[in-house]
Amino acid sequence: MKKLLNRPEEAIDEMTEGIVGAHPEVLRRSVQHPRALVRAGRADHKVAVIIGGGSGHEPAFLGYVGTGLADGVALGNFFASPPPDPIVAAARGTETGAGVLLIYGNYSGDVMNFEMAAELLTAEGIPVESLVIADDVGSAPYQERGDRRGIAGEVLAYKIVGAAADMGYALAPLAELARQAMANCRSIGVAWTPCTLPTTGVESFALAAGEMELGIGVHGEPGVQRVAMGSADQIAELTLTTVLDDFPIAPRRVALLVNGLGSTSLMELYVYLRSVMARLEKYRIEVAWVRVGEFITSQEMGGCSLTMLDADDSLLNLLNAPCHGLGWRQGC
Amino acid sequence: MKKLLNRPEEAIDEMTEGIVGAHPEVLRRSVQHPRALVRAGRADHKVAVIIGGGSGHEPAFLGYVGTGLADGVALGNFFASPPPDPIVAAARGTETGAGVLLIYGNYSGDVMNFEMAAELLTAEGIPVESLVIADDVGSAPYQERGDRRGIAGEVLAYKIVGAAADMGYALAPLAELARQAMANCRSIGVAWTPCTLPTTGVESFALAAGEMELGIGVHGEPGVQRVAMGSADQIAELTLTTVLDDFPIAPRRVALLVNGLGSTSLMELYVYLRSVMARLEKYRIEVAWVRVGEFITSQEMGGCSLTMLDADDSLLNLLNAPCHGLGWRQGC
Amino acid sequence: MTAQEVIELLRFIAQRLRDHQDELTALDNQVGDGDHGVSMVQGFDAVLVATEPFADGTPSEVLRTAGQAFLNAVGATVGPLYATAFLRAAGAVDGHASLKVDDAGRAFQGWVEGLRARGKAEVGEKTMMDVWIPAWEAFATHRREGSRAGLEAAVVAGWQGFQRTEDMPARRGRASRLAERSLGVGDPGALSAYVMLAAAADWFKIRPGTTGLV
Amino acid sequence: MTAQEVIELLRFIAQRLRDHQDELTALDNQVGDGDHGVSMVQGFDAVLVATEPFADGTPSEVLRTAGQAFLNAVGATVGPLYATAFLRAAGAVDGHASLKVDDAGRAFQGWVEGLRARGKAEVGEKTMMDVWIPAWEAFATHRREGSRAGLEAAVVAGWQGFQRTEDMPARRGRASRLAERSLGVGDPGALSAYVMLAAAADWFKIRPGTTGLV
Ligand SMILES: Nc1ncnc2c1ncn2[C@@H]1O[C@H](COP(=O)(O)OP(=O)(O)O)[C@@H](O)[C@H]1O
Ligand SMILES: Nc1ncnc2c1ncn2[C@@H]1O[C@H](COP(=O)(O)OP(=O)(O)O)[C@@H](O)[C@H]1O
Ligand SMILES: [Mg+2]
Ligand SMILES: [Mg+2]
Ligand SMILES: [Mg+2]
Ligand SMILES: [Mg+2]
Repeated sequence: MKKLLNRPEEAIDEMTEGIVGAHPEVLRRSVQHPRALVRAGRADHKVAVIIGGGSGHEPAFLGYVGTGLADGVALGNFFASPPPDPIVAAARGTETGAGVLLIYGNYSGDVMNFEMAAELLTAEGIPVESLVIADDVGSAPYQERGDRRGIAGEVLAYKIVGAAADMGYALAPLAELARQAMANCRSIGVAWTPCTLPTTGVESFALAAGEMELGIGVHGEPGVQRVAMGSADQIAELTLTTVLDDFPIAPRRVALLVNGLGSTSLMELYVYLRSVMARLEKYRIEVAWVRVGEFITSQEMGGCSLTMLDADDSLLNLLNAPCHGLGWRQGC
Repeated sequence: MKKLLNRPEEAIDEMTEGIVGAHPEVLRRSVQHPRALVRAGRADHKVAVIIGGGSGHEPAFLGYVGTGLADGVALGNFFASPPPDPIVAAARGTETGAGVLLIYGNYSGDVMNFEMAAELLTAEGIPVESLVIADDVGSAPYQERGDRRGIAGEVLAYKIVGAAADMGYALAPLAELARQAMANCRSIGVAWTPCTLPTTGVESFALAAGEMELGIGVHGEPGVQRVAMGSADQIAELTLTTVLDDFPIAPRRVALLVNGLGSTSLMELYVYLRSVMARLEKYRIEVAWVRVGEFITSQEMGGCSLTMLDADDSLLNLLNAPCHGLGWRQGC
Repeated sequence: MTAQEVIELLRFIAQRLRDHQDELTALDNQVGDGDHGVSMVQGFDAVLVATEPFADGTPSEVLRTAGQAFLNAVGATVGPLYATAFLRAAGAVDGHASLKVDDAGRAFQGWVEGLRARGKAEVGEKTMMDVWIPAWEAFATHRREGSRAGLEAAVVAGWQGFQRTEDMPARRGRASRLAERSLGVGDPGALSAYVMLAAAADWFKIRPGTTGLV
Repeated sequence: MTAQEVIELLRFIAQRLRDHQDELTALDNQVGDGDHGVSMVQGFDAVLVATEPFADGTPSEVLRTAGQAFLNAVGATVGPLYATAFLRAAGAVDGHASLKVDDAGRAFQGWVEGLRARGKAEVGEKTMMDVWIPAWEAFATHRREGSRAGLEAAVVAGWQGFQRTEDMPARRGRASRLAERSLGVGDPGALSAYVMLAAAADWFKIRPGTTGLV
C-alpha cells in the first residue's frame, strides 16, 4: 500500500484539519465534536440537513456541506458509520428551530447510529425526520427495494434536499419531497480493481484480468456477481439495462450522475457516458441533466456507477440551484 | 490494463462526443476541426484564449474552456501535442478581432506545433501572442528556468488569463500580465504508482515498495530522482522546500494548488495540504487561496504536485473571479 | 468480581482481538468491507483507556463507561450493538460493588439481550448472534453444573455457531447483499464474538481466584 | 522512382515501424512518456491512407501529402519534425515525374535539412539527429561508389549513431529532464529513425528494379 499519509489512524482527523484550514469560507469544525463539520456562516430559520457516513469516500460526505447543500456532516471511521455523538453535534450546531432532516445510506451501521442520534435529538425536543437512501438496484430485487443500500444516489439527495431546505421548505414537506424524489432514483455500480483501506493495507478483492464485479457498493464489498469485463459499450448496455428495467414505468426525462470510484479517469467516464446517452436516445428518453466526476469514491478503486433519476421540472430546478460545497459547486 | 473504454484508438473522440453531448451549455466542437473545442455562446470583442495539449490528462485541457477560462482548446493524441490544425481551428472559431493568446506547456512538441499554428494565424493577419508555461522546478535548475516544462501551474495560468480576458484586457497587456504572474509560479510533482497509456497498455515505470519519483511530470516520464517514499509530512517538507527555495525572494502571500495525478484520494491530498500549510505558517507565509483536486492528471497515476504562486491582490481577484468550465467552476 | 477484575477481563479480551485482527479483516474482506478487525480493536482500545479511572468503582460503572467508549470510538454496525450490550450488562448489575456468580450470569444475559434488542437479528442470519445466542443458551443450561462448566459449554456452542455461519447466506448487514456468494465464508462478527467469548472463558480459567466467583 | 514506388517504400517503412513498435514504446517509457511507438505507427498509417490517391501523381505530391498527413495524425514532437522532413524532401524534387539517383539523394538531403531546421538539434543531443545526420553524411561520402554503397554506409553510420545515444545524457525533448538518468538507454526517436533508414535500404535491395535508380 502506497498512500500519501502519515499514520493511517490519524488520516481522518488530519484530512479534516486540512479541509477546514483551507476552506474556512465553506465549512468549519463544530465546537461540540471534532468529527462534526458544519457549514460556515449561520443560516436563518431553516431545516438543518444533516448527513454523514464512513470516511474514505471523499468528497463524500464532507464535500456536500455548504450553501445549497447540507448544514452539517458527521464523519465516521474508514467505511464505518459515525457514532451518534457527532451526528447529534452536527444537528445541534446547525438547527434553528425548524427541525432536522437526517440523510443516510441504508446500511445496518448507519441506520442504527442515525436512529440513536434521532432518539437523542427527539429527547431534546428537536423535531427530526429521517431519509434513508436505498438506490442501489444491485443490492436487492425490486420487491425488497427497502433493503437496498445507498450509493451515489445519496449525492443527488443531498443536492435536492439542500436546495429545497435553503428555499425554505418546512420539515415534513421537505422529507416528503425527498422521499418521492428518491423513490424514483436508481443506481448500479461496477468495479474492476480493488481498494485498500489505509488502516489494514489489505486489498478488498482479487479479480482476474478480464473480470469485474457487478453491483458493487462503495466500500469494496464484493458485488452481487462476478462477470466478464466488457468494453465501455457493453458495460453501458449492462448497467443501463439494469437500472432502466427496475423502473416500474420507464421514465421519459432523466437526470444522470456518472460517478468514478477512484482511479477511473474522466476520459473513461465520458466514453461510458457517451454510450449510455446514445442508448437513451434510442429509447427516446430525454437526458435533461448530467454530471460526471468523482462524487463518492472507494479509495483508489477502479470502477464507476450510474445513477438515474426520473426528474420533473421541480427536481431539475433543485438540481440546478446554486450550491457551494467542496464536492459540488455551481452558480455561486 | 483494465480501462472503461472501447477501442483505445477511439477513446479521445468518444470522450469528446460524450462531453459535448452532456454539456452543450459549456462547450462545443468547432465546426472546423473535430479535435478543436470552443466555448458555447459567442463572446464579444475580447482576446481569444486558446489552450491545448495531449489527451489523457483530463480534466486538462478541455475542462478549462468556458466562461472566465479559455475560449478554445486543441486536443492532441495521448500525451502528444495537438498538431497546428486544431489549434488554428480553435483560434479561428473564437477570435473576435482582438487577437489570440496561445497558452501551452514548454514541451518540444507543444512548442513546435503551437509555433507553427502561430505562424499560420499571423499569416492570416490575426495578432498572436504566446505564453509558454514552465513552472516545474524539478525539470531544470533556476539558471535554466526557461527550459522547464509546464505542469499544474498551467491551470492557474488558464484561470488568470481567462478571467482577465473576460474583463477586457487587450492582447499585449494580457500577455504581459500572464508572463509576470507565471514568472512567480513554481510547481513540483511526486509519484509512487505508474500510469498506463490506453494505446500501449504498458505501465510507465516500475517502482519498489518504498520508492517514489521526485520531479515527475504529467506524462509518466520518470522523475528527476528516485527517492524513498516518506510520510505525507516528509513529502510535504521535501516538495515545499523544493518549491520555496526556488523563489529568489521568499513570497509573503501565496496561492496554492494541490493537484492529484489520478488515483490519489482527496483525503490524501488534504492530509498533505495540512502539512504544507502548517509549514508555511511557521515561515509566516500567508496562504491566501487554495484549491485541492484533480486538475491535470496522468491517467491512474498515484502522485501529486504542489503549485505555489506568489500572489498579489490583483492575481487573487482573478483567481477568485467566476468561471465555468468542466474542470473548474465557481461563482457562476 | 471487582471493577478492577472486570477491567482486567476487558484487557484480556482486547489482546485476543488484536491477535486475531488480521483474520477478522480477511473474513470481512470476503463478505463485507474489510473493517471489522480494525473496528473491534479500536473499540476495545478505547474501552481500556476510558475504563482505567474506574478501577476503584463498581463493575456496572466500568461496563457503562466501556459501552460509551466503544460506541464513540467505533460507530459502524458493531458500535451500537456492543454499546447496547455493555449498557444492558451494566444495567443488570447496577449497584453491586462486586459481582457474584449469579450477577455475572445476569450481566451475560443482559449483554446478549442488548445485542438482540439493538440488532434484531436471530440465529441463522449469519451474524454475531449465531455465536452469542447459542452460547448464552448453553451457559444457561449448564451453569447449574458450575459456572466453569457453563462457560465451557458456551464456548463449544459458540464455536459451533460460528462454524454454522459458513453455510448460511447472509441476511443482515453489508454481507446480506452478497446472498449466496457469502456461502462458504464464516461471518466476521461471529468470529469476533467467538474470540471474545473464548477469551473470557480462558480468563476465568487463568484467574481462578476471581473475587466472589467459584 | 515513381510516385507509386514512393508509396510502396512508405508502406514498407510503415510495416517495419509496426514490427518495432513495442521496442519504441519500451525505450520511450524509460526516457520519455511512452508514446513514441504509437506516434510513429499512427503517423505512417495516416500517410498510407492519404497518399494512396496519388499513385499516379508525382513523387513530390506523395511526399507533400505524406507530410501533411503525418503532422495531422500525430502532432507531438515527431509530427512537426517529420512533416517538415517530408515537405523539404518534396520541395527538393518538385516537378519531377519520376526520381533518378540524384533526385533521391536530394530528397534525402532535404529530409535531413528539414529535421534540422525544425528541431534545431545537433549530433550529441540524444535525438533522432544522432542517426539522421551521420547517416546523411555517410551517404553523401559514399554515394560516388553507387547509391547502394551510399545507403549501406548510411545504415551503418545510423546504427552507430543510435548506439552512441545510449551513452549520452538527453538535452532535447522530454528526455532532457532526466539528464544523467537517461544514460544507458538509447533514444527512441533515434531508434525509429534507424528503423526507417534500414527499412529504406532493405527496400532498395529487395526492389533492385526501381524505376530510374541503379
Ligand atoms: N443486525 C445485526 N445484529 C447483529 N449483528 C449484526 C447485525 N448486522 C451486522 N451484524 C454483525 O456485524 C458484523 C459486521 O461488523 P463491522 O464489519 O464492524 O461493521 P460494518 O458492516 O458496518 O462494516 C457482521 O459480521 C455481523 O456479525
Ligand atoms: N528538437 C528535436 N529535434 C529532433 N528530434 C527531437 C527533438 N526533440 C525530441 N526529438 C526526438 O523526438 C523523440 C520523441 O518523440 P515522441 O515520443 O514521439 O514525442 P514526445 O516527446 O512529444 O512524446 C525523441 O526520442 C527524440 O529523438
Ligand atoms: Mg464498515
Ligand atoms: Mg508524447
Ligand atoms: Mg465491515
Ligand atoms: Mg514520447
